[in-house]
Amino acid sequence: MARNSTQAVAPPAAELERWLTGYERMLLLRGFEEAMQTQFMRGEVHGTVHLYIGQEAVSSGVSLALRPEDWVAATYRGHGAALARGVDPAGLAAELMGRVTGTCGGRAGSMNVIDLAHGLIGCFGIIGGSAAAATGAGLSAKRTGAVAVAFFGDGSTNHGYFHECLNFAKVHDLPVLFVCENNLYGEFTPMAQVTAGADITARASAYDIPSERVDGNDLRAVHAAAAAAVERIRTDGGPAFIEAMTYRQVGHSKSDPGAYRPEGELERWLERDPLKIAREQLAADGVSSEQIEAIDARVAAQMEEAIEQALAAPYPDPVAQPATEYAA
Amino acid sequence: MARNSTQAVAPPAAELERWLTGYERMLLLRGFEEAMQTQFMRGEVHGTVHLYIGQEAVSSGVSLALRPEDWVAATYRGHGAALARGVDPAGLAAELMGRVTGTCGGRAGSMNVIDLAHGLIGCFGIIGGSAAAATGAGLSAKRTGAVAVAFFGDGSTNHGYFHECLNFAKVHDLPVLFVCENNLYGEFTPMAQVTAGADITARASAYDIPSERVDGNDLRAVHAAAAAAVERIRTDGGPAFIEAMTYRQVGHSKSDPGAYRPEGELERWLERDPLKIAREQLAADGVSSEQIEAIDARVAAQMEEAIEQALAAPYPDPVAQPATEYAA
Amino acid sequence: MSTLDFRTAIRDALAEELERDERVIFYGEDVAVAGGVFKATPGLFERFGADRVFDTPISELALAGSAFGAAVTGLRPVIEIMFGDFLMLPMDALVNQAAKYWYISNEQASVPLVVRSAVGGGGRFGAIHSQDPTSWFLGVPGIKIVAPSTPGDAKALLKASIRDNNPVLFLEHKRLYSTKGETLEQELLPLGKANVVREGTDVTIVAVMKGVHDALAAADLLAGDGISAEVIDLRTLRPLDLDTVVRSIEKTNRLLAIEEGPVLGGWASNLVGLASAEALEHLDDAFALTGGDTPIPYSPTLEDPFFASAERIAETVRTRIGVAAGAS
Amino acid sequence: MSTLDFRTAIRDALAEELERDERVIFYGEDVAVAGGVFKATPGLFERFGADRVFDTPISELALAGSAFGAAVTGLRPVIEIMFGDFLMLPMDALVNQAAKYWYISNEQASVPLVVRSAVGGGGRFGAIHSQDPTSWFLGVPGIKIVAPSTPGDAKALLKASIRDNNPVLFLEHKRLYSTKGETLEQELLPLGKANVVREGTDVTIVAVMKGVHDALAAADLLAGDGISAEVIDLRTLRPLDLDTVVRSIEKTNRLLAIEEGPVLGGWASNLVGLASAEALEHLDDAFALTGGDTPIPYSPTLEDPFFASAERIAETVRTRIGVAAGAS
Ligand SMILES: Cc1ncc(C[n+]2csc(CCOP(=O)(O)OP(=O)(O)O)c2C)c(N)n1
Ligand SMILES: Cc1ncc(C[n+]2csc(CCOP(=O)(O)OP(=O)(O)O)c2C)c(N)n1
Ligand SMILES: [Mg+2]
Ligand SMILES: [Mg+2]
Repeated sequence: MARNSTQAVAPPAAELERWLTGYERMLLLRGFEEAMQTQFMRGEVHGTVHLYIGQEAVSSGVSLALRPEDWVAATYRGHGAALARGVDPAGLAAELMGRVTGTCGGRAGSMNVIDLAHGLIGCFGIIGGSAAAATGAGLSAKRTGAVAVAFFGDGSTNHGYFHECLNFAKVHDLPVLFVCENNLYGEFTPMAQVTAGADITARASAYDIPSERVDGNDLRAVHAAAAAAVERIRTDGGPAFIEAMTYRQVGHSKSDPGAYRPEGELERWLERDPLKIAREQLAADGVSSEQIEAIDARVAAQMEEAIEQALAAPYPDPVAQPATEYAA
Repeated sequence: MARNSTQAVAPPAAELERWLTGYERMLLLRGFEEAMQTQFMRGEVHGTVHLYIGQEAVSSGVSLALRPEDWVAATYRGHGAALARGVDPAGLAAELMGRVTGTCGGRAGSMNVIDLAHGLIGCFGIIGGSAAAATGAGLSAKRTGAVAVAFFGDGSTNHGYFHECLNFAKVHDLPVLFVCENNLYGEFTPMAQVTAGADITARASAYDIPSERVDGNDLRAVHAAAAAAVERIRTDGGPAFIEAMTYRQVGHSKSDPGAYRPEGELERWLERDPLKIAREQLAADGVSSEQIEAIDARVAAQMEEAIEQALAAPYPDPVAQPATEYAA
Repeated sequence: MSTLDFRTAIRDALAEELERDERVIFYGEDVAVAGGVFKATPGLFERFGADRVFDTPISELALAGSAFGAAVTGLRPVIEIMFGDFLMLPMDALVNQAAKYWYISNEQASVPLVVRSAVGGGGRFGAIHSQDPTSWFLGVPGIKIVAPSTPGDAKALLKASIRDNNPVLFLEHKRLYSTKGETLEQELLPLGKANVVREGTDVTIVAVMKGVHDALAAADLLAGDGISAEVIDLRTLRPLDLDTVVRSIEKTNRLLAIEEGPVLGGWASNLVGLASAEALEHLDDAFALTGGDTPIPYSPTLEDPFFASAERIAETVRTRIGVAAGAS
Repeated sequence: MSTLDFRTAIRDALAEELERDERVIFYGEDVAVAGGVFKATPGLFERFGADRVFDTPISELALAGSAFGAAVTGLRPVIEIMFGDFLMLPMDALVNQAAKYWYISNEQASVPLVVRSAVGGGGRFGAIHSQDPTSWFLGVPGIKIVAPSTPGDAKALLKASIRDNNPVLFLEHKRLYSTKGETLEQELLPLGKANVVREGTDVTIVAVMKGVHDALAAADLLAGDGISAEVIDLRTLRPLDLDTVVRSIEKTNRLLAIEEGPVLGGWASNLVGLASAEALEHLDDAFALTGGDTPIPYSPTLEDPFFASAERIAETVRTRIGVAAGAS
């Protein structure tokens, strides 16, 4: 798909700035996941880990449309949403490594990262948890003029949490943007096999929630949809829904047979890698390959430093830092 | 609405037989609920009770389309579905009175009646429970060629049970007929206020489940829709959905402020009382008022006897009939 | 000191906290316009408006999930889950999300959230509207469970629960709604502190909610026999005020814990276990007198003996606990 | 006798029961085509076909609700709820519907239904993928909870669970999946019977699942000190085989119950309570050694001390239980 081969007119500076920022962020997300994959193999990241590789354009594009006071809730596949929101990569890496400098002091781990200072209500290990958290944040946001965003997968749309929260957000007119990252699979099961109707936006429409399906591998398309949805939410109130079509280029988690992919599917999606698309778009905007390489180098250096920092941090000491069951 | 004033040609004998049976059944349902209202006032029926008055055409019409081997799951407002299915009125009355001759020996009470011998999987006190039970019965029914029916209210369509079960039934191609009795309220709250989109059939359609909205106070309309749906289920497999528009002429339960009804609404619906409509239809078919009165008298006598029987029955004795926690 | 009924205590506590702190909101099914099915919350909607007191869809999971999301983003939600029996539906949001947040976020944010719920048997509501949900939640770190026995306690404990920074399950026994009692001097009662409601020397009877009244009635009966029973109202079931119980046992050497829940898995057996572990050397006997080992029956002749009455408590002290007149 | 690993035990038990009784069906999320995320069920789909072994949407409530409906209409469903942490989502269907049916239906139908679930900590899966769900279900009349410790037991207990006519929660500890053990002589083991896995005279240590191995290791350590520990594997947590524990206590006079769950609300404190009530006169000490009072931490340095190790068990026997060498 040679979608970006046409020569567009160079965009205004502010817009180009945004795409450069978006590209850099996507690179950071990709670099982080690749580093975590390595650290998992080395035994520095424990348990299991769900990588976001291939889906970077979704949370990056959405986050570009948000303000600092907005809230985001994500899933166990949430490193991308966290970093896109500005969570410190060194802290996030340290969290995955179980270090005391981790975003949650090593208590949470990959599936449950929380960073309220960056508007990240949390990554939710339970399917549907992000929809609920964002719906509730919508109650708060309604007072402050903020917007709450929920990221979740296609598989989550078959869950009771999804249904109840969309209905709840709509009838209570809550400023919530629901973003379904449709990567075609829930774990190892194809979306269409377990999702009646196989049309996720139709579900949102049945609740009379404005909804749009968008190319989730195209940063600019995602941003456009998110910006429009957020604008509508801020102006008219009530929720909106985006279904971002994307693809997980790696296994579901660290123990994935992978046998479920039809032949050639992965290859086709690699052709449409979101970083590749973004690079082509920047080139079409007249950004030189030197400029792009400079960004690539900067992010690589940043990532290296973050990992180094994380690896140097100590493990938490339960005696020195005793936990309390209750908040005072 | 003078919907039945036109003089129709008399229907074939078998069909007329069905409408007479349907009318008699509706009368029985009405008479039963009125008797329970009286017995509740007298302190013979305990706790609380949710009456079906005004909705009789729905379960009567659906049941006429079923076979003995089919399954039915209903709600805490389930006396109608039970009686329409053939559950013995004396046993049901005794159950509500907590007598040992009750359908469940007095253990269950009004909200939880079960009578498997009549295909009644149960009345479910939890919103959505009927949808789940019927979905599961669909797994069994798929093997035997039977159909499983779930009755539930408009309010239930906002519940996680509803969403998960409809999706589950569709993707697993289960022979389940979902019947939503939309009586415009969930307890004291208007349907449209808590149901995003306010279009319940649109929800079913989003799961690609064939769905139809029908006049739930018209026995014949309900039967026609149910017969068509059941036929389609038996032929093509997979679930179907009916939304029957109806009205609860009495309070939600025995403690209902009733203040939520807009002026004149109840009166308009009383005009469209399902028994009245059925009587007009029979008259239009040429059934004489003597014939109708004979049915009325027969049902009244049957009901009187049932109540007498129930009132005469002893209460269960926990010492003489000890319970077992587990099935052997 | 003025008197107060239980319903008013609940309503006043809510009204005062809604008045005092605008972050407090209150929502649930039929709690606003209709004032609640138990008529505990009339007038709040009119006084505080639809933004702060509102009716929701029948969506327990969204109710609790949104309350969690609202609590961690700055509000202090109070929700009603109509019957305690329904608490398994929102339990994931309460246990996997709300109760864990303080700890796994590394204490970034507390979760000030109250769930009110009507619980308990004796009302002829059958197996699915009569349960005490305590056993499902007792083992959940991070949650508090409050279970008041009098209107005065209920008001001061509900106010304290709303000001508490942790998820609190606030249980209201249905059979107490119509009871009257005195207003307390204190505006607040501390969570996690038991109350010795009657001093005695021969046996310690521990209870909550309606059980406290049964225990006091039993103590009266026992006093007639010359047996002196100390009665402790735990007020809070988690965290547990084991100290007060142990101090009492040191005096009486005998412990009877009574509850409506089950013998295996209930809080009473737990208390016996913890007290034995703590103070075995002081114990001559310890026993849990609990509800039966089946679901709760509907029929009066089955339901009444299912729960421990004052007579059975007294009888258990006399026979099982083996306290004879003038024992100490 | 041949050896068997735990995964194979699970798969073989399922295969044999699927083969033996065509009413048995098995379904869950990713259990069929992919063979389960813990790789416990490969090959069943291929062998028994999509009508009997199938993958479902991510809908735990519909899974359990449908299993209930299927069980009361003639099938014998086995479902997998992937992680025990997710068991609150389907809990209503299990507790309010399945567990109550036998009793409230007046014993019209049993509910032969098994829920398999992977539980327990130590895998670095964090707070929401490491819990033992026992405390949530322990107090539910009508439910059985089975918790095997070895492959041989697992196979015979799972087969017995599938043949049992009640809802059974079958817990598989994640840390046991890769363990090996001997096949049993018996095809089936009775539910509700404990197993004395090591005889001893000084102290009784009671455990389930992985805890049994820790207790045995502790017993080895204690033997080195001349302390003789009896180790009981409960095998089933509900119904509880209190007799076997009491008989042991009569000999050892000391009880230590160990579990991963909480001290307040866990089965271990319950057991101490029930044993104290039953056999106080035989007890010199009784104690529950449990998991910590916070959510389960992710970081290795926090998670490891959260659970009782063999060393801590031995240390607790030496110090807290106060068993000195040659005590008896
Ligand atoms: C309630 C619940 N059920 C099951 C799981 C196990 N699980 C984790 S990820 C996953 C698949 C989710 O698919 P999808 O929503 O499409 O998100 P994706 O992983 O593809 O990003 C499942 C079933 C869970 N975490 N929570
Ligand atoms: C899970 C659950 N939540 C709440 C209730 C309390 N409740 C009983 S009936 C009812 C209203 C149901 O409305 P609808 O589904 O429209 O049925 P209707 O009563 O109108 O027939 C509610 C909220 C319940 N029984 N179960
Ligand atoms: Mg997916
Ligand atoms: Mg209704």
